[in-house]
Amino acid sequence: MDMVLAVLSWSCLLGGAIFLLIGALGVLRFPDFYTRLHAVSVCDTLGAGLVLAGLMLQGGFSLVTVKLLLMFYFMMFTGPTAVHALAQAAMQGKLQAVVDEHEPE
Amino acid sequence: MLSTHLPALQVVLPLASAPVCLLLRHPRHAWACALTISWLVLAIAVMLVQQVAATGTISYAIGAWATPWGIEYRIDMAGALMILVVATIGAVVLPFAGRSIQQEIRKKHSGLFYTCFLLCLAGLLGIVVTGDAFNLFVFLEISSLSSYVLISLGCTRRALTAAFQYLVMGTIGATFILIGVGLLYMLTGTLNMVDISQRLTEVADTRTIRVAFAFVTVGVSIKLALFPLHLWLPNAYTFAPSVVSAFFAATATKVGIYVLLRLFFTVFGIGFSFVAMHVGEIMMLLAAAAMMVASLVAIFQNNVKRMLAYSSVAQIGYIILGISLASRDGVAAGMIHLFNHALIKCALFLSLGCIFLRLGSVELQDMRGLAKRMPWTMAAFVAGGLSLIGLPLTSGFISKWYLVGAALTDGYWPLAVLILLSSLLALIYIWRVVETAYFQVPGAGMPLVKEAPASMLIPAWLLIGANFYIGVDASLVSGIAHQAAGILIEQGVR
Amino acid sequence: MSELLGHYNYWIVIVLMMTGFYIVIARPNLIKKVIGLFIFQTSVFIFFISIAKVEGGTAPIIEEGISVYSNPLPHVLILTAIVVGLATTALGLALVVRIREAYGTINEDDIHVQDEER
Amino acid sequence: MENLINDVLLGLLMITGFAIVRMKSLLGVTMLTSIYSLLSASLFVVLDAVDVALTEAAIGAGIATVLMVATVALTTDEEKVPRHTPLLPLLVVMATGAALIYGTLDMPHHGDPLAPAHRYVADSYLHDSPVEIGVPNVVTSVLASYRGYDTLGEVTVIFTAAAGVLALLGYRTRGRNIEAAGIRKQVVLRVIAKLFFPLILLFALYVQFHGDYGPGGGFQAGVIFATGFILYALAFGLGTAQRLIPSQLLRILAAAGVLIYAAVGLESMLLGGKFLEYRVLADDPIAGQHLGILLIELGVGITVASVMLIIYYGFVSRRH
Repeated sequence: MDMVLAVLSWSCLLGGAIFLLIGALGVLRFPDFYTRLHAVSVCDTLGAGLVLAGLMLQGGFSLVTVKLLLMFYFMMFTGPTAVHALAQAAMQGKLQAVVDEHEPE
Repeated sequence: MLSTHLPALQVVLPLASAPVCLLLRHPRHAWACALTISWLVLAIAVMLVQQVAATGTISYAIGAWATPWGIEYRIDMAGALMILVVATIGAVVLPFAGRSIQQEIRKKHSGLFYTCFLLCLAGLLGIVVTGDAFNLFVFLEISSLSSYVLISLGCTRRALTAAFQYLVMGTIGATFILIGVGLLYMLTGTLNMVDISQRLTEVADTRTIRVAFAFVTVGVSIKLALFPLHLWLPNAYTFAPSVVSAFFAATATKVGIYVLLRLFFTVFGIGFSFVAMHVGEIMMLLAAAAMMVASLVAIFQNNVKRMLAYSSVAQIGYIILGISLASRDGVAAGMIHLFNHALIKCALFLSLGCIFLRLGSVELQDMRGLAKRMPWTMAAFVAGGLSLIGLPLTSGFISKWYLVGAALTDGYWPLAVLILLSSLLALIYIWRVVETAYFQVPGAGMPLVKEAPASMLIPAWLLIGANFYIGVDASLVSGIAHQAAGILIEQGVR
Repeated sequence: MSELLGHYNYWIVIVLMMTGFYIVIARPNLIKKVIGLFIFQTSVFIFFISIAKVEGGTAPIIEEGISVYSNPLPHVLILTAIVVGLATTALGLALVVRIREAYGTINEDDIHVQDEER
Repeated sequence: MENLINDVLLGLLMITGFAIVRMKSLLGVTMLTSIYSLLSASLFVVLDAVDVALTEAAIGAGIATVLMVATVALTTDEEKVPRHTPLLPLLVVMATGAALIYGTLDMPHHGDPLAPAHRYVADSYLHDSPVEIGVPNVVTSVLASYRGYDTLGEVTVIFTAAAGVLALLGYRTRGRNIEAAGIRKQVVLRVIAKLFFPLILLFALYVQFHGDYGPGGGFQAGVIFATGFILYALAFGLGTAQRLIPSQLLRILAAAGVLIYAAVGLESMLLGGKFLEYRVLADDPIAGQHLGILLIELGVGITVASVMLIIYYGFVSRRH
C-alpha cells in the first residue's frame, strides 16, 4: 500500500513538474502575449494541481492535506482569474495578436 | 517609585505622545503637546543626570529580563551628558518652532511635523540610553526615518532631493551597522554591548571581528557625517526648515559621535580599536582634513545656511580629533566641544531662522545692512560666530583650549597649529556675514523688515547666554565631561 | 577544502548584497536606487537567517520529540528589520513620486543639471 | 536534499539579482524584485525561519511590489543609460565585498551547531521560554516579551513611515471614485475579489491569533489584512474602499495601535513591574505573559494594517 502511494504521489509530482516545465518553455517560445498567456494558464493550473495532489498523497489524512486542499481550491480561482484579467487588460490596451501571415488557404 | 522608571520614561514619553500629536487637528494643539512633552523630557533628563551623578551608572532592565536576554537601558555619565544635550536642544527649539513652522510649512502638515519631531527626539534619546546593539539600530532608524520626513518638509523642491540623498546614504549606513552587529553576534552570541565587550576578549583576534569593527565604524561615520562621508549633510541642513536644521546640527550628528565613543571604548576597547586597528590615526587624519577642507569650502558659500552646514562638518572634525587622541584629556575635550558646539550651532541656526522668517532668504546678498533692522538677531549671530571662532570668554574658547592642551600633552603640536588655522578660516567666513550685515548699505528695493518676534529671539539668546556662561565658568561642563571621559577610558582599557 | 564548503553559502549571500549595493551607488535612476536598497537589505536578511541555521534543526516552535531547533534570535531581529526596510522603501518611493512632480524627471544627473541652472 | 534546494534557491537569487542590474524597464525590474523577495522567502523556509518567510512574502513580495508598481505608474518606466562608466562605484563595491569575504574566513561553518551564536543567549531562550512564557513559538516569545521593546520600536518605525507618506503624498479624504477606466469591465475579477475578500480577512485573523502556536503574529496578520483591502480597492476603486474604511479612521487606528502597545508597558509599570513586564498584568505570571503578548500583538496588528493602507491610499490617490 505504501509502495503504491509513493509511486502514485511521485508520478503526480513528476508529472506536475513536467507540465510546469512545458509552461515555462511555452512562455519563452511563443510569439506573442496571448499565446504566452495560454501556455501559462493551462500548464500552471495542471502543473501546480498535480504537484499539490502528489503532496496530498504524501501527507495522508492530516491537517497538512486539508491545508493543501484549501490551497488547491484557491489556486483554481486565482490562476484563471489572473490570466483572464491580464488578457482583458491587454485587449483594452489594444495589444494586437501576432497572426501568421503565411497561413495556407 | 517613579524615579526608578526614569530611563524608560525618558524615551517612551515622546514616543507615545507622537501618535497623540498626529490625532490633534489644530496645529496650535499639536505644538502645545510637543512643547509640554519636550519640557517634561528635559525635566526627566535633569533628574537622570542628578541620579547618575549621585549613584553612578544606572541600569534598567526592560520587561525585567536579566541582561543578555532582555534589553537593557544603561546610562553612565557620558550618556547622561548626551541626554542633557538632546533634551535641552529639543526643549529650547520647540518654542521657536511655533512661529517659524507656521510660516515655513503648510498648515495641514504642521501636526505631522510635530509628530515626526517627537519621534526623532525619542529615537535620538533611545540611541543614547540603550545598552543593546540591535535596539540601537531600531532607534537609529526611528530617528533617521523621521529626520528624512522633517527635511523633506522644507519649502523648496531641493528639500526633496536632499532628503532622498540622505535617505540613501543613511540607509546604507544603517545596513552597514546591521551587518556589523550580525558579525558581532555571530562570534559572541549576544547583543548586549557590555556583554559583547566581555565575550569579545576571546575572539577579538579574528578576521570576522576586524571586519565587523570596520563596518560599524563606517556605518556610524556616515550618520555623524565624518569627512568624506559627509556628502548628505550640506544639502540636508541647507534645505530643511530652519528649526530642523537647528535641531539636527545640535543633536543628530552629536548622537552619532556618542555611538562612535560607545563602540570604540565600551564595546571594542582601546586595545582593539586604537592599538590593533589604528583607528586613532585614521580618525585623526580624517578629522584634520575635515577641519581644513570643510572650513575652506564654507568660506566660498553664499548661502549662509550652507556655510554653517560646512562649518558643522569642520566642527565635527574638532570633536573627532579630541576622541582620536584616546586619552582622558582628549576625550574630555572632544565631549566639551560636543556640548559647546551643540549650543553654538543651534543658536546660529536659530538666528538664521529669524532672518528667514523676515527675509524669506538666507542668501548673503539679501542680508546687506540687516544689522540695523534686526539688531538682536544679528547680535545673536555675531555672538555665536565669535564662539565658533573661539574668542576668549566664549564657550568655543574653552573647548579649543582643552583640545589644544590635550594635543600638546600627547606631543601632537602640528594638531594645535591646525586647530588655530582652522579657527582663522572660521574667522573669515563669519566675518563675511558680519561685514555684509553691518557695513554694507542695503540695496534699493530691499524690503524693510522688522525685528524677529520675542518667541524666536528668546530661545536663541538663551543658548547664547549659556554659551557665555560656559565661557566664564566652565567647571560644571568640564567636570561632567572629564568624569564621563574617565569612565569611558576605564571601560576601554580593560 | 572544508573551509570552502563551510562558507560558500555566505559568499553567495555577500555577492547578493554587493549586487544591491552596486545598484544603489552606480545607477542614477531614483527608483532603481530604492530597489537597490531593497535588494541590499533583503540580502542582509538572508545573511542573518543563514547565521541562525543549525544543521539538522527545525523551525523554533517547541514540540514534543524534537530536540534540535534553529536559532530563534536572528529570526526576531530580521522580522524587525524587514518592517524597517519596508518603512524605508515606502518613504523613498514617496520621495521619488514628489521629486518627479517637482522636477519632471527621476534621473539623478538630470536633477543635478536642473539644480545647477538656478 | 535540503542543501540542494538551498543551493538552487541561492543560484536563482543570483540570476535574479544580475537581471535586475541589467534590465532597463523599471516595471520589469519591479517584477524581478518581487520574485527576488519571494525566492528569499522560500529560502527562509528552507533555513527554518518560517515566521520571517511569512513576513518577507507578505511585505517584500506583496506590499513593497504594490508600492513600486504604483511609483512606476506615477513616474516613468524607462531607465536612462548612465552617461559615464561607473568605475568608482564598482571599485567601492568590490572593496566592500572583498572585506566581507575576508571576514568570513574566521566564521564558524554554516549550520555548525556549536557556533557561539547558538550556544549562549539563544540556547536559553529555547530552554527557558516554555517555562517562563509558555508559548510554543519561541520566535513569538522572544519578539513579544524578551525583546518586546525592539518590537515597540519597530511599530514606531512603521508609524513614522505612515506619518512620512502622509506628509509627502497626503490623500484626499473624500473624493470621486478613482479607478482605472478598464476596471469596470473586469467582471470576473470583481466577482473573485468579492469572494476572496472575506477569506483573506479571516486568514489574517487566524494568523493574528495563531501566532503563539505557529508562524504568524501581529505583523504578518496586519499586512495580510491590509492586502485584503488593497485587493478590494483594486477591484472596486479607491473611493469604494474609502467608504468602507475611511482615511480618518485609519489615522486614528494607526495611532491607537502604538498607544495600545505603550499603554501595556505603562500599565505594567503602574502595577509595580518594569516597563513591558507582562507577568504583573495577571495574578499568574504565565497568564500575565499571555495577556501581555496578546495585547501587544493586537496593537502591532492594528498599526501595521492601518499604516499599510495609509501608505497605499497615499500612493494611489496621487494619480490624477
